[in-house]
Amino acid sequence: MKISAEKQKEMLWTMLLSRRFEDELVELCKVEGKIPGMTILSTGQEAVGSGACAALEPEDVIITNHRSHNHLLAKGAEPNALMAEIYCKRTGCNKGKSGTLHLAVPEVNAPCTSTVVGAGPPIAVGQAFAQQYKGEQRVTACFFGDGAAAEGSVHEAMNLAALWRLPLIFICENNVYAGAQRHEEHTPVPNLAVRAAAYAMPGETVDGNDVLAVYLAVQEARERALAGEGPSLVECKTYRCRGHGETDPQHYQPREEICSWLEKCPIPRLRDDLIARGVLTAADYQEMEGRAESIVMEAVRFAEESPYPDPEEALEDVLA
Amino acid sequence: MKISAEKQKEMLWTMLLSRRFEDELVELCKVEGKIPGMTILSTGQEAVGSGACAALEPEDVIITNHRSHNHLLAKGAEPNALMAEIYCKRTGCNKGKSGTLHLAVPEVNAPCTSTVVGAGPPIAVGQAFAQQYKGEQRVTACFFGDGAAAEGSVHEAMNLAALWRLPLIFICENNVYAGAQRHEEHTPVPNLAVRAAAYAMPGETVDGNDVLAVYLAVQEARERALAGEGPSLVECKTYRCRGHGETDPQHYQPREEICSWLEKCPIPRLRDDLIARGVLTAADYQEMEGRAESIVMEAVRFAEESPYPDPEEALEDVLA
Amino acid sequence: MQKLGMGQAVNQALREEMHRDPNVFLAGEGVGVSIHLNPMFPTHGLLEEFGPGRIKDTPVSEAAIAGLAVGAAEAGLRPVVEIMFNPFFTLASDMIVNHAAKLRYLSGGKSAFPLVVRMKSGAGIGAGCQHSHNLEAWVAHCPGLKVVMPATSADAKGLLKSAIRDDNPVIFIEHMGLYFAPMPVPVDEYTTPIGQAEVKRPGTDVTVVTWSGMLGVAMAAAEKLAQEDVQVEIVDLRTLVPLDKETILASVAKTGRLVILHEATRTGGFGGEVAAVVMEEGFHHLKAPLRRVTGPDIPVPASPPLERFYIPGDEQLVAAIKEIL
Amino acid sequence: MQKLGMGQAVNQALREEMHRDPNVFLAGEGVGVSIHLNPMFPTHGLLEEFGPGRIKDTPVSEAAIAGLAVGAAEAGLRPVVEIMFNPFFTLASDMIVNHAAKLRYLSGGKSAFPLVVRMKSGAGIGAGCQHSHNLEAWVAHCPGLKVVMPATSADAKGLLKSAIRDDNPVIFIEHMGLYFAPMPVPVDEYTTPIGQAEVKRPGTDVTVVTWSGMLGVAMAAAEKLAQEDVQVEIVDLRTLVPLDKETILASVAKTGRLVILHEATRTGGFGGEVAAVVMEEGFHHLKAPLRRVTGPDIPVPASPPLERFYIPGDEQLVAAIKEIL
Ligand SMILES: Cc1ncc(C[n+]2csc(CCOP(=O)(O)OP(=O)(O)O)c2C)c(N)n1
Ligand SMILES: Cc1ncc(C[n+]2csc(CCOP(=O)(O)OP(=O)(O)O)c2C)c(N)n1
Ligand SMILES: [Mg+2]
Ligand SMILES: [Mg+2]
Repeated sequence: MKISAEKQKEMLWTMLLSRRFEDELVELCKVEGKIPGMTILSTGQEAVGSGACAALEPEDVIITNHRSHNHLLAKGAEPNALMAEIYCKRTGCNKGKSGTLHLAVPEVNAPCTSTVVGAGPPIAVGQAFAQQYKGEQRVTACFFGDGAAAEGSVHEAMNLAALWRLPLIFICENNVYAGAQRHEEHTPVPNLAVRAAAYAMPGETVDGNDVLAVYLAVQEARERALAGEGPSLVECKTYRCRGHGETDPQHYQPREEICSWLEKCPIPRLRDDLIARGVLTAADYQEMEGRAESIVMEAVRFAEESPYPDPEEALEDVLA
Repeated sequence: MKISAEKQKEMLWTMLLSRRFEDELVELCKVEGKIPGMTILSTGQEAVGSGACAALEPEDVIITNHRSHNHLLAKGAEPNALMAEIYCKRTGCNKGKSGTLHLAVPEVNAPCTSTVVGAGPPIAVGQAFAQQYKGEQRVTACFFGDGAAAEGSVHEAMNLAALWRLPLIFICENNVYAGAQRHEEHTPVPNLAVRAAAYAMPGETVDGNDVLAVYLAVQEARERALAGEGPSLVECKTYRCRGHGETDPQHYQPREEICSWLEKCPIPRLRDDLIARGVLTAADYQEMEGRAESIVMEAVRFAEESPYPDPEEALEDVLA
Repeated sequence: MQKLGMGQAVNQALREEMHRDPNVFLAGEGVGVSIHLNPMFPTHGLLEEFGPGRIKDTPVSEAAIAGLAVGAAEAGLRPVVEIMFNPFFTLASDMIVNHAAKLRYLSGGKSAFPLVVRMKSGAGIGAGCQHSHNLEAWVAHCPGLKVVMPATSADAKGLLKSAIRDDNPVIFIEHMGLYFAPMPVPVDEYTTPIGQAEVKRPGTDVTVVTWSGMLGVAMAAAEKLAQEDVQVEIVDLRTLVPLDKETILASVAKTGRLVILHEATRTGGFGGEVAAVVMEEGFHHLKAPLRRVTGPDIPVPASPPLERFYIPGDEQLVAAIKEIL
Repeated sequence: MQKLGMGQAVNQALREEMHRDPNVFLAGEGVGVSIHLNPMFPTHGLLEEFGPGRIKDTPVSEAAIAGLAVGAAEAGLRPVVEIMFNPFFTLASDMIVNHAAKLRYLSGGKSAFPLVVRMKSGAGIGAGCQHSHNLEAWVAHCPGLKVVMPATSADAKGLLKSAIRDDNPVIFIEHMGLYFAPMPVPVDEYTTPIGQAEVKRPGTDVTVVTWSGMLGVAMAAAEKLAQEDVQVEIVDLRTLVPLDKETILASVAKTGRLVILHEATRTGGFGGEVAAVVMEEGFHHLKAPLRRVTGPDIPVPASPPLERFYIPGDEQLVAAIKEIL
């Protein structure tokens, strides 16, 4: 295993933080009017964002989508500002303009999030192009869903990135569902990684609940990108354990399917592995849980106590 | 060879007619103001439309693009009405509303032509869906260029057609150029037929200057479609012997390249083959040439003598 | 009279037209199996009733969905396709604007494209500007399209039935806020003609021209002003294209004053068209300047106080009316 | 003064700005190697001068081209991308409207998107409605975008330079008919501010508000009317967003009469916005009804007599002016 103990603990930590953060949102969403808009969570999929972001450096860029909380926390976004934005408060990272759906955290090089399905990849092309144009040693990683793979924009982006050998990593988070439609209702192709061949780029399908596998695949793709060998496609097979959003009753998701995937949860999986390998103790883990708890509670407190923006602030920030 | 003599002669004939028709357009375009708009020709590529349409039945539908004359003539479009439309006369098949670029000939099941690159495939999906929905025994064939393959709409159409197993044949006419850009400036993939695997459909690259090869590939795809096995992708490798349009000086196309492809011209190739195989005599061919000549001359006469539409006719045909 | 939300009214129209005409089919993202298990939503229960052959769930591919409609319509079917939220119309816009709207003309009148594109519009859901962005002005600026934007459940049902029977492409825009507001809908079969505005409240002092979700705001303002003895006449356009100029001009001829109310952003909104028509053909009736009450020129923000600020309210309308009385 | 067609003026602006700022790059279909070997075209010779690292020929992928601009702009570059013809803007419209225009707002002002989208517009080339379709009204209806539509070569050069230096997304629409009309352009370095209309001809009797290719039509009509002692004032908007209301209103205050002239189709065209602004803020100056002279509500037809019928001409403008004198 070429992954340092530190890195492995970092991944466990960001998964745990993300889960605790979103579990809190599950509860908050039950309170009428507390969390505006559509709250969309990553529960059970945390290995994707946490594995990928661990393989990236701070200067690397990520472009994410509507299911962004885990990606952003794993990239280092400040939980208070994130939670306050999800609450739509003035102290949120986007002053309440975005809310939960389009969180932008340029401070950690997560500059734009689009909730238009499939819109991330073309924007990521632009980011990666800028990196290439300026001769920088950094890369862009773009998260998108299995549903997004059916959008024309994703095709255009992959073709252009491959053509220009841009330092770009396409990370397809295949969680079986897109809205209420299953993967096989979106495409006849079981593994989306085969699409890579359509652009002469490497494509790999990894176990998206195995954070170390995700890490290794993204790390390799990053090295190729930095070496000027162009983009890669990494498909991470995982599962959407909650509904599309928090108002989705999941009537179309078989109960057994959900249960079987809950058992494959990436957090205990890595935890048990690390404990078994002696990298982590049960006490370490408890400490982590406690830390996540207090960070999330502090974020909630911060968000709760923060003011809403004044109505007229709506007029600000349209133009530079 | 499982292709009847009749079929082979039909293909030679439609290629010849198309060439003669377009050679006349080359000359007409030199007369200022005679042919409005952008005149875009298929010279040297006739094996694609002629081979494909010969494999289709009259009830089958084609959707074509800006480079449509050969496709339409091969599908049986009436030359007088076509020429008159290219002249933008009232007697044209679209009353002068279209001109050369969006010729629509529903009479021969060529109901819409789009000059928006990549727009044909989604429309073809709709046509093929209607055929499936009504339980008809007919198929849709959609012509598009190598450049068009980079459009997102083509990806969406292929994915949907494959998912729903629509009776659709995607015919990619790869003539090396898209505008002034060569194939390798559009995509890193040498053979676009590999894209078929991205949708779990069969894909084949054929010699697009071999009309019999095109015929056979399309015939096979048609049979699959009729059998309910879904769409296919047939890539026909050919070459754009003239400029993108008639005002293009071809400064970026190497002379030797053009010359070498002119030598591979599909018309003499099939002619010589048919004569060698005793299917055709030199006299038969001369007769064909004469017939093409008189049909084209008649079409020009018809177009020349036809009136332009009255200005106010512009207001008609917007709504049903 | 039954009482239905607009989603239910749309649902009835779809149901009735699908029973009437086997060529009608539905396609879109989640029109069959939906994340909403809610009878207030437009396509609820249709999959069970008509089966997957006619209720087509699609991949997330707006261009292909629209292309499906264009091609199938030309081939004789009557597609009703859904673009989930108005901002995603951008992704379908080439197919609709350059194809659905133009291919008949380009064919010299030989082909027809009887299709309906349904989409949801409106702010107020806290989802922000990539879900809430009213773009009716775009489609209203495209010859070859009809544009329908009902404000009541009854109109939605009657107009959608007309849209499905129309031989032209019709853009049918539903305001999400109206899905949950039960309103009376006739029980017997009826259609509502496309291209006719309706005076939803008669008055003598000022004309308010509005459509879609803003009708309620106009009604509330009129109610308030009635208490001050100002009689507001409310013209609900219902159809933006073709525009019923007669009804607008007749009202302005009576009142001499005009306020246009729409939720879309101001600059370049369809209110401009109404203003121009009145200024061209009703100028001599006008006793006062025009007012437009619209969304401000900003993207729709997510935060509740900001979003409320965005959405035009009855107080703004009352103030605007008073300015020109 | 040099005499340049608008394409040449655009070319000079691109060249100068690329020399000035290494972050400026160009991308689009054929912006490097083009099928036109013609110095009258905007990107002629730039590949030779700046090389393929900064002049990027792209695949035929309008969404990716626009996405490239959005992402690169956020990352600190200054992309100038080309969408070949205005109708193909549909294919880029999600990236521009839902992203370039909104992502700054969504970031709470943290990010900026300094990009320029150039596109060709205008009828008169016989190519029909999928190449000729003026959609400036679409982009003018999207908060977060600036919209520039020059009518002269000098304005094109100065405004494009300003657009490239602007920290916001700017839609820059060139009229193809002006590429081949040499017009004077100052030789010394200059920029023209975005957001300022210009009175291109002073007059006292009637105001004509126009932009882009229609300025020539307005000038010709004014010339004719001058012979009948009617003095037409011509306001060339140059920028649709932000709209220079002051210049429009000052002119209408002087003349009391307004005709709006644009090439785009009438219903929902940007003329409506101008009408509404004048009716809101200049009503009391108006002595007569408004007239709009525009393309009719049809797709642009290919046949020359039909296409000429489509394009508004000076005789139509003269007639419209006389109606309200
Ligand atoms: C262009 C567009 N179409 C439709 C939607 C509505 N929508 C939001 S998420 C979603 C499903 C996306 O599925 P996937 O890409 O697999 O991501 P996941 O939600 O599974 O993470 C859809 C259809 C949208 N936001 N954007
Ligand atoms: C959406 C769109 N973008 C750009 C163009 C301009 N254009 C016309 S043809 C063409 C090249 C098409 O190349 P290809 O698909 O290979 O067809 P070919 O011309 O070689 O037959 C381009 C870019 C267009 N018509 N539509
Ligand atoms: Mg998914
Ligand atoms: Mg080609």
